[in-house]
Amino acid sequence: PTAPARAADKVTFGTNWVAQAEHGGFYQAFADGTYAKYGLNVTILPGGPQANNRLLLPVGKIDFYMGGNMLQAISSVVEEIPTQVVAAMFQKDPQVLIAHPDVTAFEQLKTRTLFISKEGLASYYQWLVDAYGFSEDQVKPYTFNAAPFLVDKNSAMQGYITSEPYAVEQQGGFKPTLFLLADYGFQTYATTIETRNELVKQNPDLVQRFVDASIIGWYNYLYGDNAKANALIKQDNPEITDAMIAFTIARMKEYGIVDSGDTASLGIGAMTDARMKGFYDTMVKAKVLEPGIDIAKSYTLQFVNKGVGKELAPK
Amino acid sequence: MRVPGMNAATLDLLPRAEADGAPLLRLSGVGKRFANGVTALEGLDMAVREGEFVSLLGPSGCGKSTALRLIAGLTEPSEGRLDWDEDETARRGRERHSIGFVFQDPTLMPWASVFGNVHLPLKLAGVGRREAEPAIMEALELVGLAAFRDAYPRELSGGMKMRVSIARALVTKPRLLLMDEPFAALDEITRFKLNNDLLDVWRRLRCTIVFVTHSVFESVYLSSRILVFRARPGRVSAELVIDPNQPRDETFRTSPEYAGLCRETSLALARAMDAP
Amino acid sequence: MRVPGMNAATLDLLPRAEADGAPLLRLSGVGKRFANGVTALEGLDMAVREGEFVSLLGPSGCGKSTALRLIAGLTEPSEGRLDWDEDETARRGRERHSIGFVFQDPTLMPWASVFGNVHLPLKLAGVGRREAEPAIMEALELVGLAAFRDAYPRELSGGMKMRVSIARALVTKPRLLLMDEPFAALDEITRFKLNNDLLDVWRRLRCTIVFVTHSVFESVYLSSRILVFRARPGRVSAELVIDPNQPRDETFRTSPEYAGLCRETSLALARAMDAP
Amino acid sequence: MSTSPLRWLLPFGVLAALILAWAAVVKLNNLPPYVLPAPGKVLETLIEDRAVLFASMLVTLKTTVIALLLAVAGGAALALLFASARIVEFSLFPIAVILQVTPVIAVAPLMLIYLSTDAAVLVCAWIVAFFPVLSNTTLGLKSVDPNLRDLFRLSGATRWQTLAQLKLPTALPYFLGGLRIAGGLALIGAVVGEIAAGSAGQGSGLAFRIVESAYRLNIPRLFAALLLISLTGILIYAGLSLLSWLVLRRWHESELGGRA
Amino acid sequence: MSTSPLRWLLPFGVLAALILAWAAVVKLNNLPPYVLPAPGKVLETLIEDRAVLFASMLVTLKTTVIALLLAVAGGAALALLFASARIVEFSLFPIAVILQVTPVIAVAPLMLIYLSTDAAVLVCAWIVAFFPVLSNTTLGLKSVDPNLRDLFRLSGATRWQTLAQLKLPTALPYFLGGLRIAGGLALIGAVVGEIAAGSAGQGSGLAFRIVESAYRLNIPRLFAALLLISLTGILIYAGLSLLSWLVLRRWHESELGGRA
Ligand SMILES: Nc1ncnc2c1ncn2[C@@H]1O[C@H](COP(=O)(O)OP(=O)(O)OP(=O)(O)O)[C@@H](O)[C@H]1O
Ligand SMILES: Nc1ncnc2c1ncn2[C@@H]1O[C@H](COP(=O)(O)OP(=O)(O)OP(=O)(O)O)[C@@H](O)[C@H]1O
Ligand SMILES: [Mg+2]
Ligand SMILES: [Mg+2]
Repeated sequence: PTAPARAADKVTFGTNWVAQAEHGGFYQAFADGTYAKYGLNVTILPGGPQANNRLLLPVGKIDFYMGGNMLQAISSVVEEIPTQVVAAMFQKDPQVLIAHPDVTAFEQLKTRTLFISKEGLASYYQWLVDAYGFSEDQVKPYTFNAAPFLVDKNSAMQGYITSEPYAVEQQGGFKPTLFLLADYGFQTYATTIETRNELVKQNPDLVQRFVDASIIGWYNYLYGDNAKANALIKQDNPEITDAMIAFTIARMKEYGIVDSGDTASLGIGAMTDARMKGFYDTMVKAKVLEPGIDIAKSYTLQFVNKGVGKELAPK
Repeated sequence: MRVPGMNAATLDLLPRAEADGAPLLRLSGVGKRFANGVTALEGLDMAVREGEFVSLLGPSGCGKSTALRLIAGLTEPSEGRLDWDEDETARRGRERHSIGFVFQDPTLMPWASVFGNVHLPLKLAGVGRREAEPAIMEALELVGLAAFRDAYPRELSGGMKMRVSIARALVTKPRLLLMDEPFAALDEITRFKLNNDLLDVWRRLRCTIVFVTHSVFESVYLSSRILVFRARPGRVSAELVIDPNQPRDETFRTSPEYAGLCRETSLALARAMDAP
Repeated sequence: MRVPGMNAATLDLLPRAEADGAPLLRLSGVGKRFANGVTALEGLDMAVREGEFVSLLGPSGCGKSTALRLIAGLTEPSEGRLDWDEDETARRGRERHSIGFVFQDPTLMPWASVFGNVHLPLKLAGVGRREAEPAIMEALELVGLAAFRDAYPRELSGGMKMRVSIARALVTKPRLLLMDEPFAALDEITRFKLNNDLLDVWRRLRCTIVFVTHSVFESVYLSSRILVFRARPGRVSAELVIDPNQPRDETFRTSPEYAGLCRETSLALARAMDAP
Repeated sequence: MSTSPLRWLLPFGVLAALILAWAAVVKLNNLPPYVLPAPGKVLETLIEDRAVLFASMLVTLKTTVIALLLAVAGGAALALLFASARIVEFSLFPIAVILQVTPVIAVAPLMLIYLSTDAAVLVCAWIVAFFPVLSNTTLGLKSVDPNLRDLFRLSGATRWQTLAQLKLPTALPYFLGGLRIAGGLALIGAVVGEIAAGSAGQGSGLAFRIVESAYRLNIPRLFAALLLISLTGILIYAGLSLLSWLVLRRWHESELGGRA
Repeated sequence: MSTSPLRWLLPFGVLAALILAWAAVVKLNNLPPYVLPAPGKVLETLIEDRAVLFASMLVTLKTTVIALLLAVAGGAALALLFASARIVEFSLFPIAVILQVTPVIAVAPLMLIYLSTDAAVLVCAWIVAFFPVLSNTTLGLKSVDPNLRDLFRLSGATRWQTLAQLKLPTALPYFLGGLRIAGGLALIGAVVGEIAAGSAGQGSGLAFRIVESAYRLNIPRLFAALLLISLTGILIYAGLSLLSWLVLRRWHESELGGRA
């Protein structure tokens, strides 16, 4: 497309955690000038240990927010918060249960101590209770530190498949057994792009440009030259190492976190009504969500499923 | 010039006729009951006239300090009233430091030096350190503590602390001096000297002094009038008047009149002790 | 029985011959310098004999309280030595309460009632409230404060606080009583009464008393020996001995011997004031 | 203490004014509930969810009270130890300071390895609350009237007697001051401890309700939980102030007010 | 203050003993570094990552110092306000208590809506630190010697003079005690504030290093950060104690030690 004549639109994108490879696509679009090409002057605002940036979206301090999974998006409908999901970068939630190598079957986890965060307990764990008969009694708090899990051989813990297993492998010196919840029926999208309803209505073009550029960023991050993006990530978060980044990217590819299923036909960012409904029904059954919520308000398919950037994927 | 002219009279329980001028302040039927039920004063009638040196004498715990605090306005009577001369009230509005108070305890600020403690009332009136220094040093000189100007209260002996307190009360040259046993902790020689110094101050400043003491001798030597309080609940049980023009010096102290007055006062005190 | 037998002597600067028994304690060449450089005592030589009533007299700030604190072991001499009789040291090991101390300030515990304050030394010796009550009430009776047993220190007058402090020192019937101006805040009549009561206690208990006072009269009336201190740096500048068998009563107080002794003491004090 | 009704009404008046101001701010700026819910809405939520919230409050309150008791015991005991000799104080105070400044959130996982969840929460709350008691009591124990100390020495008081009958009463006003600070801190400590190391799900304290409400963006409920915490804090403070008044009213200036 | 070298050596001795014990525990139980790293390893990490860690420490220290200064100003100012009249104290103290017990972690996201990140962190640290100053200063202001108060009244002292020259000096030992408590709390407050509201990534404080290290299981580095926090805490405490000694040594019992 021809370069737009007008000045680039200033937008702020808030992530939900410190800079890491899980945000790679966005950094890629920033680093390689894709956002600029789409007439956007993007500021990436990394989140902190607490999901702080969330409330900044409805009050207009940021324009786009990297949502965790669909549960929170649906909660927004319940709480009448005027935001919605406009794209889903992860087809699978990277949420994983990490167990010691002696565990081979998902069912075995029911007898283990599980380190689960409070947020996890309020969300997917309720589904585990309902669908697999897990119990709250076996839970101990997960504080984003794997040491208790490593010490207690009879335990498992939550994590992101792209992150925690790395630390466990490095420090524990063993390859843990991983159970990706998505593969066991927790079929939410993750790492979504959320924005205000008002923006969707008044400036759909801006939203479209941001979504498209981000999707292209993700294709390039996964399949192209991601050196500049990684440098940027490391600059924002000096703690991160090349090995960690490599680990994350490998896991995202291996498990098809970003690019799998519907993306083959619809492109990265894909969402479908069917999957949304299926997820909602499961959550209602698990009593994580109440019945009767108009989930259609929580997302829109207006900006995705257009196959943008598909040509960047390896054949 | 020695004048024997002494004009003493014991007017038991009778307030003295007020021929010689309106009183500076007058307590009428004053009573003071504390929260714990103790009645310190009951039916106290007394007046203080301008330029007088009045001593209060009475058994321990009879309410002398309480009476002094009432006069100073530090506590309110539970009964009766306290009236000030109108001129005085007006003047009070204009001047600060109209009252100097020597508490029964030294009541020094532990965080300030001797100099700082004596400076306090002047400082509160806005007189700076430099400006106040001559007056402060004069007061310290008077009580013999000039050498200790930089010492802190905890480094002083009991009598020295009390002397700082006296210096502090004198430094502002107040028009009314209320002193609660100021010399009790002092040796006799220092005490005699300070007695004379106080009389000197009284005469020079023409101020009014209300003075609590336990020493009959001191009260006779110093005062122009002595009020003897009876035991709790306190009130005036006897009054003695001494000619204020009588020069006070060693000759007076050894005179038979002095001895007679002392005996009389002692007797009044003894009678006050077992008043009903 | 009135005996004129009085055995007064002014032995300026000379320690008295010790014919009548080994001293209970002896200070030899004692000096005390404080951290701020003030020398309170210098070359103090004095002894206290068993069963004596010694008064210390001297100008304000000359080191009397410091000497008392040295004797009590509350502070260490910077120079010289303090020796106790060997028997006494042994006895001290067995008994508690061998020393009763009346501080110059009342030094009461603000959180305890009058009863509780007087109870303290007994309580520290393990005597319970019930058991100690008769002794406590006797001591309070003595100082005339039985009616105030449940009052708190802040509810007392200055003299009353001091009397509580005296009762506390007496309640254990100590063998050595150190008193720092105990009666300074009391009216003369209460003071006379307590003087007599103290003498009574002294005779009954056969205890030793070291007594700081500013009253020449009081020192002469009470003591068997008077030590006059000179001004800072303090040391003994005069010693007066009074026959302990002389009965102390109103007749003694009005006797010419008494007047003579007082005059002599006053003179010694005056000389001590401007000692070099 | 004056018994004028004003004395008791005014604090409520001020609180009421504050709540009205809050309501006005919400109304005038047309703030949505997820930014700042109106007080009415918070109250509504509180009443609606009372079963869950009060149950959680009891859990947190229990932790707070136990932590406070332990903080009092620990802080006072350490203060006594420190008071025994200047050198002990000097040697051990750095360790107490280290304990005080250790961020509970950082060490919670370590505690979870060796302690049960409840114990870990308690330790967190304790760490936060003990220091004011320790520090103030130490200060109090050192502020003994030197004359009274001499008196005790002369009366042949044992170390223990001097402690119990002289140093402790002297330290009492300071200790009670420290206690009033520790009361609130024990409560925050309990909440932080719950966040850092606490169990979640059913039967858990207010912290979980807060995290859960935040996760679900149910801000009115978050405020209802905060309201309960504030109420608990005020109750604890009022209780400790009353205790202080009962203990000191007969003798300490701070509770006597001006003399008549 | 005794100048014996023991006085200065012993605390270090105790700390050394503690570190040795720590090393022994690690060695004997063969603890892996992710549970409890050996002190040597922590030191190694500290030296290795000094650039990052010290930069972070400076950030945290800056927040702490500013928060402490604001806590002192705010706490003391409130205390003065409260001291002006019993009724003011009674009306406003509940609000101060509410502030004290509000869990910073819960309200930080709300603060971020209206405040910049740095300001939000500061407010968090301030909230945690101001209460001890307020509470202790209030107690001190109320502990004035009644006789001295009378003296000031008689001397016609204005409200302001009584405050500046009587109440403040009386409150000083209490205030300094509160300050010593607040020093450590400001540090924890800064850390908690950073966790709750802080920016992450470059140029951020020690809290972020801790969270990030924990997440990455780089526990030696976490301990190195904790060590720096402890050191900072001890330094702050020592500084405040020194201040206290300098100010009070000439007259207050607590800094005089026993009299000779
Ligand atoms: N704050 C108080 N609360 C209760 N009672 C008090 C208070 N202050 C004084 N009293 C009582 O009032 C009485 C008179 O006290 P006051 O101090 O006036 O006596 P005083 O004549 O000065 O005695 P002294 O010569 O011993 O100083 C005493 O019995 C005392 O117990
Ligand atoms: N803690 C101290 N630090 C420094 N100097 C002190 C200390 N205590 C006392 N002094 C000084 O020692 C000297 C003697 O004090 P001491 O209290 O023994 O006097 P005293 O004879 O009892 O006087 P008074 O009759 O006034 O009570 C005084 O000059 C005093 O300034
Ligand atoms: Mg009095
Ligand atoms: Mg003395």
